[in-house]
Amino acid sequence: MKHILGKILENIELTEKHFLLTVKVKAKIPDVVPGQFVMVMIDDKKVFLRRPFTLYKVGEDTISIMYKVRGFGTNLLSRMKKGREISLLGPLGRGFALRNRDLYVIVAGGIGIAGVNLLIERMKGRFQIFYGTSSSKGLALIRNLISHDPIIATMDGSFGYKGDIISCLSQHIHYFSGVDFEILACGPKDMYVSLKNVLVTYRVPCQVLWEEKMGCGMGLCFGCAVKTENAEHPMKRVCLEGPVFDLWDLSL
Amino acid sequence: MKHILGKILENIELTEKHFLLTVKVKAKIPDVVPGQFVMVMIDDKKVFLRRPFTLYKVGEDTISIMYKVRGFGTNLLSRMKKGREISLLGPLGRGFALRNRDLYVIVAGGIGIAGVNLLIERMKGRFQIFYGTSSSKGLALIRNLISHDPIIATMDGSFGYKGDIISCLSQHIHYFSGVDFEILACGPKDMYVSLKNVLVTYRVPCQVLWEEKMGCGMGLCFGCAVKTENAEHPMKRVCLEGPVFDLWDLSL
Amino acid sequence: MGSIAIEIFGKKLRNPVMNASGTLGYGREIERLWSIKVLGAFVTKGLSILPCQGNPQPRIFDLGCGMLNSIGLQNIGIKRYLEEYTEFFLERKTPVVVNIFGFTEEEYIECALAIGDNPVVLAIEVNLSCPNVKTGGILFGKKPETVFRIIRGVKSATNFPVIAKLSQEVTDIVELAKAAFEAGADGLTLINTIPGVVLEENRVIRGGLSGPFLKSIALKAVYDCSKAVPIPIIGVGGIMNTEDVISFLRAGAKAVQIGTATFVYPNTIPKIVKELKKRRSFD
Amino acid sequence: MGSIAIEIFGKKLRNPVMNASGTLGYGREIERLWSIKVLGAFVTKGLSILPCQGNPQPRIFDLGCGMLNSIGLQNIGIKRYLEEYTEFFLERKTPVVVNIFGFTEEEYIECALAIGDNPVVLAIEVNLSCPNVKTGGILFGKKPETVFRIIRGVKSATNFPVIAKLSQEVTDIVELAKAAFEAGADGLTLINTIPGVVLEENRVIRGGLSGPFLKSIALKAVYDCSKAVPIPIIGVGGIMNTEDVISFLRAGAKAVQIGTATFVYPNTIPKIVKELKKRRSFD
Ligand SMILES: Cc1cc2nc3c(=O)[nH]c(=O)nc-3n(C[C@H](O)[C@H](O)[C@H](O)COP(=O)(O)OP(=O)(O)OC[C@H]3O[C@@H](n4cnc5c(N)ncnc54)[C@H](O)[C@@H]3O)c2cc1C
Ligand SMILES: Cc1cc2nc3c(=O)[nH]c(=O)nc-3n(C[C@H](O)[C@H](O)[C@H](O)COP(=O)(O)OP(=O)(O)OC[C@H]3O[C@@H](n4cnc5c(N)ncnc54)[C@H](O)[C@@H]3O)c2cc1C
Ligand SMILES: Cc1cc2nc3c(=O)[nH]c(=O)nc-3n(C[C@H](O)[C@H](O)[C@H](O)COP(=O)(O)O)c2cc1C
Ligand SMILES: Cc1cc2nc3c(=O)[nH]c(=O)nc-3n(C[C@H](O)[C@H](O)[C@H](O)COP(=O)(O)O)c2cc1C
Ligand code: FES
Ligand code: FES
Repeated sequence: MKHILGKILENIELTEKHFLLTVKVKAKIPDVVPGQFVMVMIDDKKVFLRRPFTLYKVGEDTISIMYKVRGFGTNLLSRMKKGREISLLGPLGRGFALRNRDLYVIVAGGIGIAGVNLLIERMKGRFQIFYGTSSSKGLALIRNLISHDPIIATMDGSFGYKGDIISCLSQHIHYFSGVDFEILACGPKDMYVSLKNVLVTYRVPCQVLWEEKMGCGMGLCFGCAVKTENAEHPMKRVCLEGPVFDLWDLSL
Repeated sequence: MKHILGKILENIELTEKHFLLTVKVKAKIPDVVPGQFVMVMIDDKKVFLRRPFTLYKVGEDTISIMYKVRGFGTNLLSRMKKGREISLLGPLGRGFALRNRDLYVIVAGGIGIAGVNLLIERMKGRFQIFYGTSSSKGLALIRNLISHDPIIATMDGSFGYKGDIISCLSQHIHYFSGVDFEILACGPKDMYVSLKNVLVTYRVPCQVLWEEKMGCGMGLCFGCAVKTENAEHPMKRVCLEGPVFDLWDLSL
Repeated sequence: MGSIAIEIFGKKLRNPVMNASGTLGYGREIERLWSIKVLGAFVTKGLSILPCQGNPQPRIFDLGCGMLNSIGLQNIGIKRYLEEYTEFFLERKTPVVVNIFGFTEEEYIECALAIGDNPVVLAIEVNLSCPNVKTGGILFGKKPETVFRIIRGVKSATNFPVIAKLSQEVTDIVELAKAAFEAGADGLTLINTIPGVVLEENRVIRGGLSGPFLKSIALKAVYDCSKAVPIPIIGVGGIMNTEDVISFLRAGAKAVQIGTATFVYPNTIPKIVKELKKRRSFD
Repeated sequence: MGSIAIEIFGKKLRNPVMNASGTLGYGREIERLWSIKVLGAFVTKGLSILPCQGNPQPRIFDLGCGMLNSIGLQNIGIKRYLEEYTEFFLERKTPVVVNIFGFTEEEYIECALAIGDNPVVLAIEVNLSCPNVKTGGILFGKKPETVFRIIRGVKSATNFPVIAKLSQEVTDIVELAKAAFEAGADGLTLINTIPGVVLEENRVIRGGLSGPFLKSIALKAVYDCSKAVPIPIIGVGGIMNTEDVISFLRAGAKAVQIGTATFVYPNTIPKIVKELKKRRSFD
């Protein structure tokens, strides 16, 4: 973890609500595990706390995050222009742990793709991407991933499977039976609830990137704590022991 | 009074502590009386209230203020770069009233010159400038006024009269006896106290530009109120009934 | 655009937006930018039976996310004010909430009597955050007993609805709200500035805090008191925009007042009124 | 660079800067950025006799000029904490202020007993802003009597100096400071977060406010209490930089604690300590 100062190189509008921000940094970028995040300072009167974003891409001297405009902070972030100075803190948290499975099934819902992009970039073995989005507009977020033949679901049926990504996955999951596979997922909470329901009978190994509002991102405030199934550690901090958790560890 | 939006055209460093800020504005600039001021928004986390500055110069589509770095707000202002958007509110207050005297004696102490520059620019009849500053460095603030042959005093004697500007004035004042003259002054409070002492025997007519910390600049908060000698109106708001007052009206 | 009129104290107001006492001058000043007709009601500066010169300079401190003021309740006195301004408000058909204070219990009552049956008055707002000279300067609003006595006294001296404006620096604001209600208050205004201190060149200056940082504290007071007493509550404290107004209304306020925001963004009130009108037609 | 060591509770501290309880994790976490040896003393998270899971999510709200938290005092319990961390602080020769709380008066005393004569402890900081389950959740810190009883109880259960950390949401904080002093408190920590409310999607969430907007209120508490009681005061609330620390010391604080600032600017504490050292040599 360190303080990383940089300047905005670009802040590209992908859809009305989604942006890809690239920051050029001066100092050496520490090693990053996919799934780790940075706390971004959004310098404005109306924003006090930093905001967490997964590292989407890490170059020689650049760091990118992909984000969705949700509230105040992301709205202001989306208006920041090239050249503006920006302070990041990271990399933070525990990323995805790869245990040499025969197959990884990567499941992303909407902006959740930002949480697994670096993971996909660095994948060595066999993997299959499932990506769910509300409409074909959401394809703008996975342009770089088309060559990996993702299975795509849209809620309005405007592209691929019609429905949510977990029902789409549940239609495919029997193909993987017998294979030593693990699921790596990133998306909203209700996606994880459905996912758990689908996987529960076989207790398929599954890691999820869990989001919670954060005060500090460094384990200091306990603002991000979630309940677990672990009697010894009934509460875990998303920013320190996560954001990537074993799905079976969390009390959803 | 209106809301004036503009962009910084230049923010020139005159001395280490003094700056000249010029803003280019889009809408029509209302008529200005010398001595009137604007409330400037300094857009930063650490500044909440606007800050008052006298209108130093008003062009076709530009407004200038000259300011001294005193605290947080002016410090941040001094770092604002060309192109930055800025919001002004004005013109505000009552400026200098000219009553066709034979001679006007204009007295400015330090950054007080900012308060009388527009007045000097618009002077029609006879006038004499007295300018006091701590050292010859302060001459950087009156480069544009040299042709008016100002009488200059420096505290350290590095230029002109050695001492404060009021003792300098008191040495000259007898030259004006018999002339229908009025003093127009802008400077710190202790300068006004000395001035009053010098003028008291003859009750020479004198207008001063009085500064007080302001909450609103529009007469709403009573934050800027000063005591007067007027029984009917024992308190007056600097931003509304001032900032230019008859020296004999104020209780110093 | 739909109607955003409200009914309060048996009268209809154009909208639920007022200025906060002491933050819009005597009334005339802002008209260089917008007409006070924009307001649901105009709230006067705190008025006392005798004129009051207020505190020495400096009176204003910028705290970055709000401000501290030590105006000290400067005003020209309630009688002179009503003489000079009644006509002004009549012409503008703008109902007036008269904010009063006193340094003794009797002075509160004298203020109420001085108002008489003035035709522009909507209600009397009783500022209880004033030091009681008889008890060495303890604010009237600190104790349920004094709140009760003052509200009861003002009620008996006027036919106008009486609003108690409570101080927030208390152990339990709900207790004070109940005392005001039991004394016959027709409404509450929550909250006043919060006491704070600034150090300037080793001088310690006391004053009241206002601005955005009050919002969450004021929302709590409004929410808790609105559950406890059945009279309308006027929410004040840190409102900067329409979202904030909606939060106060949701927390249980019937109307709102906007103070410090106007100092920095002088068009806050007309902007909010306009935005409320737009919204109303969608819900 | 001069010395900025202070003496407090009969011990010498490297400097007057501590973290605020609950804002620097359990102690280990920040060491990825700086060593806790930088601190004059480390203040633990609030610890209770039984482990505590705290409140449900969401727990954190950004209010633009500060934040609201509803952590709900989550902690692993005082016994487990001291087992797991005593060694850590011993190694770093960093004195520890143990912040304790309880839901009954007895639980406070049990915490004090659980500390025993632990070698790293400098003092016990008693967080009085905790709801008393026996009185339907009224905070202990609201009444002089309960403050007195709890401090007296903790004092009788320990030989360590006892610091009362007072709640600010009271009618007269000086009265509470006096109650704590009379009960034998060796110091005061002023102030805790201030209760507030946020509305999120129509849910009303209660929590405590922290950050820059507390500063002026905390300075008032420190100033007023330092005039009223002869024990050292530790000032907390909204400190963001060295200027702020100086203000607290001038207002009468002997030491300071820094909380929320670290969340946003994680190097605030080492930066302030460094700057204090530089200044000291000039005065
Ligand atoms: C470890 C981690 C990694 C993340 N990575 C990404 C990413 O790569 N791209 C991306 O777009 N977003 C990511 N997020 C979510 C992102 O942090 C929030 O969207 C952002 O903080 C919202 O800020 P805001 O000021 O716009 O919203 P606010 O005004 O603070 O809130 C708006 C709404 O968003 C919800 N929200 C706010 N913060 C979070 C949060 N941290 N988690 C879940 N919901 C939240 C609020 O409950 C509220 O309903 C991540 C969050 C975490 C914890
Ligand atoms: C009508 C009017 C016109 C002015 N015109 C000019 C001008 O043309 N050029 C210029 O440089 N300054 C002018 N000033 C003063 C200027 O407004 C202050 O210097 C500025 O507000 C300081 O802001 P700050 O945040 O830097 O200082 P702060 O951090 O707010 O204060 C720093 C120090 O300056 C003092 N101070 C702050 N504001 C004022 C004030 N309004 N009047 C007097 N002392 C103050 C404070 O007491 C403090 O000691 C004018 C003031 C008024 C009232
Ligand atoms: C400069 C100033 C003067 C005030 N004067 C009064 C007053 O005379 N009477 C009163 O009841 N409240 C007074 N108040 C308090 C406001 O009416 C309001 O309760 C408080 O400022 C919180 O609202 P805000 O954050 O929107 O400003 C004053 C506030 C300020 C800032
Ligand atoms: C996330 C968080 C957790 C806190 N936990 C505790 C606690 O356990 N015990 C306690 O006495 N105070 C607690 N506090 C209050 C702080 O110690 C401090 O009094 C307050 O935050 C004001 O200081 P600040 O503005 O510097 O943060 C907590 C504050 C925050 C923000
Ligand atoms: S965000 Fe502060 S502990 Fe996780
Ligand atoms: S600054 Fe507000 S009345 Fe003058």
